[in-house]
Amino acid sequence: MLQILINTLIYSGEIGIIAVGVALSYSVLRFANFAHIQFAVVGAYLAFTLNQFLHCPLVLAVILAAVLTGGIAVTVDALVFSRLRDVTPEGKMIVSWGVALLLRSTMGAIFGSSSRVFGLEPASLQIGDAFFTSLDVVVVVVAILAMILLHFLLYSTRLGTALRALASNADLAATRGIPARRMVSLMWFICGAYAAIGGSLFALESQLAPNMDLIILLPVFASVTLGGLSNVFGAALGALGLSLAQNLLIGVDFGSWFSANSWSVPTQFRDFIAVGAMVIILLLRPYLARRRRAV
Amino acid sequence: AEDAIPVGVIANLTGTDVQSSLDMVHGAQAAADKINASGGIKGDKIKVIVEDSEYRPAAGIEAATKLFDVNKVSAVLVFGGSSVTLPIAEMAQPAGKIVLNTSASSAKLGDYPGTLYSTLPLDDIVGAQLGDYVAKEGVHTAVFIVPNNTFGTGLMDKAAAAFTAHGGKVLKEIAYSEGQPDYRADLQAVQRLKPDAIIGAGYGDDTRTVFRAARELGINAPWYVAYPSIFAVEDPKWMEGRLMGLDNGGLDSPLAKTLSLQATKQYGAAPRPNYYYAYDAMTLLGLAIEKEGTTAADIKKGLPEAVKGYQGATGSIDWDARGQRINPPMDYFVFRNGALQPAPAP
Amino acid sequence: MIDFAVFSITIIAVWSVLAISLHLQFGLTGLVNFGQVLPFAVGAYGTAFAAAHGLPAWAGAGIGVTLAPLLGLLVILPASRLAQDYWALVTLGAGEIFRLTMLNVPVIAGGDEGTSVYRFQNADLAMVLALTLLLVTLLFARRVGASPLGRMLRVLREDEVLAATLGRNPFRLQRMVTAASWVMAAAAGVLYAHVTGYISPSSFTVLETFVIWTAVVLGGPSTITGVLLGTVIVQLTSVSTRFVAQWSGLPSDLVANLRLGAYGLVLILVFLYRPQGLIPERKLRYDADRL
Amino acid sequence: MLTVCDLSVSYGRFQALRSVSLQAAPGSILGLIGPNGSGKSTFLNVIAGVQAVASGEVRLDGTLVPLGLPERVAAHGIGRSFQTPRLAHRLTVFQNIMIGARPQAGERLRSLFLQPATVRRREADIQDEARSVLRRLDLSHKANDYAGMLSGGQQKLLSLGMLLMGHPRVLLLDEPAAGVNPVLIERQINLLKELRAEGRIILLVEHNMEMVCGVCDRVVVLDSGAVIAEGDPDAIRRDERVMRSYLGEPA
Amino acid sequence: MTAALRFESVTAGYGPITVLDEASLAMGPDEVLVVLGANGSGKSTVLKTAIGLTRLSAGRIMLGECDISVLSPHRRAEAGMGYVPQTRNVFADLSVNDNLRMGGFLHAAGLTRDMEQVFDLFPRLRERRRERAGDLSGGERRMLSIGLTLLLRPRMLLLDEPSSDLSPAMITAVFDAIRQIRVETRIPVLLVEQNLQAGLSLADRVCVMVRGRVALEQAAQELNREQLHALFLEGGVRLS
Ligand SMILES: Nc1ncnc2c1ncn2[C@@H]1O[C@H](COP(=O)(O)OP(=O)(O)OP(=O)(O)O)[C@@H](O)[C@H]1O
Ligand SMILES: Nc1ncnc2c1ncn2[C@@H]1O[C@H](COP(=O)(O)OP(=O)(O)OP(=O)(O)O)[C@@H](O)[C@H]1O
Ligand SMILES: [Mg+2]
Ligand SMILES: [Mg+2]
Repeated sequence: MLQILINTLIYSGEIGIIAVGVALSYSVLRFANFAHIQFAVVGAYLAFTLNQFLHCPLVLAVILAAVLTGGIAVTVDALVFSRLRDVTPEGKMIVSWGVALLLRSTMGAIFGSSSRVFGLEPASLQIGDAFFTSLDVVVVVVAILAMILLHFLLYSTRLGTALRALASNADLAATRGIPARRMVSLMWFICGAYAAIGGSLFALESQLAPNMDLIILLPVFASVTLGGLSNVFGAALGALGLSLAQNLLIGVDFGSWFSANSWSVPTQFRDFIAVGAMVIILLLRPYLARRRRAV
Repeated sequence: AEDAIPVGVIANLTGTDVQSSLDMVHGAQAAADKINASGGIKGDKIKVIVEDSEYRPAAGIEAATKLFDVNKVSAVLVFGGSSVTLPIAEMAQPAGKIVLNTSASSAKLGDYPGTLYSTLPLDDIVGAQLGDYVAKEGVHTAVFIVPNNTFGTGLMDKAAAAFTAHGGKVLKEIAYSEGQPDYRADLQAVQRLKPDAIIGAGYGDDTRTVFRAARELGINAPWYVAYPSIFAVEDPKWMEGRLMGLDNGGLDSPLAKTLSLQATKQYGAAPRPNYYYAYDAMTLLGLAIEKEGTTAADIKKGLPEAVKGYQGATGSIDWDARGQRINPPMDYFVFRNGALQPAPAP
Repeated sequence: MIDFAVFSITIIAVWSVLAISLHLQFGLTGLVNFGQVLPFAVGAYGTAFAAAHGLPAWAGAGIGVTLAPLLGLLVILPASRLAQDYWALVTLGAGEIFRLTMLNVPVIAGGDEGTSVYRFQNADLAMVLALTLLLVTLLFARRVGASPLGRMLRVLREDEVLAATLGRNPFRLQRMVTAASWVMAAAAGVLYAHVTGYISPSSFTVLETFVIWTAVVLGGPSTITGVLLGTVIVQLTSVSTRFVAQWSGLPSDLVANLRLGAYGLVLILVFLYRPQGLIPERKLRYDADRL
Repeated sequence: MLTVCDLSVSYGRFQALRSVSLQAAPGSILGLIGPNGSGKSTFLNVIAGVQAVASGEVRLDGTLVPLGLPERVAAHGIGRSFQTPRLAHRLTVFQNIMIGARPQAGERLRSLFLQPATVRRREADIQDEARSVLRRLDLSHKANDYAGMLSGGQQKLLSLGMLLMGHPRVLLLDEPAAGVNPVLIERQINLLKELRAEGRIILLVEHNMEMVCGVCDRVVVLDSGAVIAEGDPDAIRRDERVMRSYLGEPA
Repeated sequence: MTAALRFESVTAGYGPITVLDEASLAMGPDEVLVVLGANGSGKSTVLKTAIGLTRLSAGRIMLGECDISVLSPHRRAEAGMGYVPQTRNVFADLSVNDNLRMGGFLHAAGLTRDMEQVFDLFPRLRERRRERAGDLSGGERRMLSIGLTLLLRPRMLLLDEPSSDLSPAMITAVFDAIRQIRVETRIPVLLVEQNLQAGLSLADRVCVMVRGRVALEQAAQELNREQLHALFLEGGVRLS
């Protein structure tokens, strides 16, 4: 049981950092940003390059990768999204998929299609009969710190409100003296940086592959949906809930409840939980998508 | 005469497992180069045309259609799982073309006699050998851990059958989805079951993650696997003496050694086994063409003769009536001092 | 060369049907369906199920074509109260669930390995069938698009509440469109299964959905000529990369990556420079002064 | 006869309407006025079925009108124009007008494919009517522009035109004169009088007192969601509470 | 004396569409200029062009001595131009409180005091301060958007139909407030109005737009009702 909880924490930390970025950009830009997932992959590759080829210490490599990916995100915004102001949210969502494909193939072309590993050898730790590693501890701590920082940034500074104001009515915001370009760039930077950190942690824990995006896509979007799409805090909780559900369902030995034979849900049904949770929550929370008031 | 004989190679250049796939292309190319360097086949050079299957049936068929129709090849070498190889065989059969399989191992591939020939043994054969081997090593209880695909489950079924036939007990069969970042959840059950051994199969990237999950969860049972050479070891210290397995043999043949050296020089790393399967496939194809001619019908006639007495990179090749490899030489390995070392047969 | 051309035309026709089905949903009605591969897969798997269980081919086609709209209605159920981006995620998820089910439950149609189905031995016949299906869907979509019904669907695309206060049931219309377009996609799936002769889950990933989207968005989602043009361009690009790799001498894996990137680039550039697609929706002009 | 009984609406703890009841007879114009935020638009929304949270009942000629289902309400012949106009922005003005017409044979698949002649005939009729409505609202020169590109006042007019195309028995008008220029307001007044003569029931929410006094037979005043006064326009103008809360003139 | 705001044969519009056609107009440094005109004659476009929300294709716009034609809207807001739009006039997804906070984005210091003043002017908003602005009634939103602009501490007001959707009492309150502000700070006001009575009660000068051009510019007292009526009709284009 303890093991299940530990696994839950680790997985939700990895997914959560990426998910809060999606929620952040949704709350500001009002569209589901698929490119965000790819930022995570790009960030991980950058960290890998810095660490393995340029021999940066790992921590520095991840921080540099976060900054660089933030820069890439800002560039993507400047080249693409900032010029799409009149496009519908659906349109932007499709464009973000286009950006994701482009980044994906660039990564594939540069780094090849096979996967890579950082080759870290973290120490193994043990509490009772539950096992984890020092790296796991780092992942969880970083995730928690990152989320607290973001929460502070959004809710205790004017920045968050200004970002939401921009999303709600850009023209009006401009005429209130809100410097739209700078604000939105900042948001993209934060998103990119968070994605990169999340992606790097993910890659450190497992491996690095160009198709990593497809692996994290469903759990991340399911978490964000669970949290109510535009709610940063909700996305983090969503990641936790989803991760718990997945680990419980797979980890619990249902067979032993009814008979002597052990039987648990085959692990390949893990993704069903992500999608299933998403669908159920959407059915149960119609007010989430409350229609615009009819005046 | 500078007429070229076109030969198709269908590999997945995008999608999963691109690296092995490229090795396979290199192997085919090496054989073709060798034939061409020695003057070609009756003066005609072999021209290798590579197409992408994206590891998807539809794209594989598109590639095959193009090769058969536009490039007028009589035979294709295919790399890819059975979900790619089977559909290609399916369409080649009525078209009267030849498919040479260099990587898929589903037992179903045996259903296309006269169309599909394999230079590696299929799962039914290797699986049974694996089961026997584990039982003979004195293992009584085991957990299976394989990727959830035809290769994994097919092998698992045959191995489990052989293992239980020798009185072994299968505690659990785990088929994991490929490409997951973390397999802790999958392996938790094993922690509880405490088996004598773990029996497995898998591809490099995933196996590394699986090993890591096992190590982190404190699962210390030894691993008996099929094709250990395609496994990626994560932590050599922990793995020391803990990974054993059997592989298609013959790779220690003098020919394979020369090829390995040559490929290492050319591409910077020793190639994976698919290199040698492709090498053999291409060489056999060349022999068949030399014997009978370039049409598919000629090749079909020529292949069974070509294989007789052939000493390839993967040892001697015996085909049954279906064109599938039987009695393959088997090698046994154990992981020691950071590498796979030959081990005695049980 | 001829056979390959015939094969390519058949495939393009199949994808065109898919594009038209997305045109009905997105271009006209504004439903953002990120799981358009689902009805396609259902059609194909109906066929595969029949083949794997020894049922005749027509039974497979029947299963696929009836099951798809039913599933469509099930999936669209929450849509009656969902904003568009939620629906996009639900359909994306539904498509993935179906694929995962096919992957993990081998009794249906062979799991990961897939299953072979009856393959048209006569490539010309396959092409004629595909073109016929295309023609039928095209005529249907054109009739609907140019009619008062099409006009009301476009209202739905803009503002559902408006349609409701004008006395139309938005949900009923959405259901109708979904059912019709999913039948089309399923029929395309059946045909696709018989053309390729082999069905496995890897043919129905999220990427397939986005290939359809690229085509539709590129050509112009709201016009039929647009989506057809888009499909032809995208599919020809895809086919021609095979030749490009050969002639350019670039490594094939690089070319394959570039193709993927090209799809992405097309999506971006189209939205930047031609947000309505290559062929934008034409304004229907009326003479307001006539008495 | 439109009868509204005990209509209440609340958003959380905030009560937007407190058991409002009123009646309107065919061939009459009922004015609905009140300070900002007093619940006038909410009231119209409830009758039109756009606003779901409600208790109370609405009857038209004795039959119960379903609450919360706009499409069913519209089928009873009740039409609503919105304070902030709702339009199909990417359709032309002419198309917007046309979609107001109801029923349309061409919107059913069956008639579309089986009775094309009927569809064509109905479509021609609708076009003729659309032309005359556009002329009346002075929008003919904008007929082939996208509705999203109209100025604020023009959008208002267009949404009124859409409503007229449906020939509703009951018209719920939400500030039709706001943002409309004085000349066209006069035309609107004439239009409303014509509709009254045809025997329609009109509920008019409006802040333009000239218009309200010019056309309304009776006026109901809302404040904080409750009716505070009711009577003919002149009496309302002199009512002290109305002056205090709404007109803002010293008593 | 230089004008506070001057359009020098300005041609402007939306995308490919041109609406203002070489319009010239000037507003004195301490003046209320009321813009009248039929629906669609281009009144709102004048204001949007002044604040920089349209595409300017020719001519220039002077703020005092300064050419602001190329400045972005937020720079113009920093320069003291306070704009109340006709439509889409609040941040619909934000609460009333957050809306006001954004109104005072440039003047964070003393924001609470300023907000209290807005609430004093519009007590209704105080009651609804936690509500989502998109849920407000039409009139409440108009009040909010006026409040948003006052928080900018403007040195010039550009008001687009501030009276529409408002109750008579509220119109009086708003216009009284504008008068009050003018008494205190003497800032110029550019006002678009359909409510002739209210508009003219404040006006120093009047200009009438007809199809994107300034057809008449006159002191308010000299205005001739008949002439005005005719211009409205002409603005309405082609009457049968
Ligand atoms: N969805 C909602 N959630 C919360 N409050 C709401 C909602 N809709 C309306 N309200 C509140 O109900 C009250 C009545 O609104 P309504 O739009 O009916 O006013 P109104 O009388 O039409 O005012 P106006 O004359 O300004 O248009 C307002 O105070 C408004 O804030
Ligand atoms: N976003 C837009 N895109 C294209 N054309 C527009 C747009 N907004 C307004 N127009 C056109 O510009 C012209 C002038 O519009 P404007 O909004 O300035 O009129 P107005 O005088 O303010 O009218 P009203 O009194 O109705 O508010 C109109 O003909 C309108 O159709
Ligand atoms: Mg109202
Ligand atoms: Mg205006």
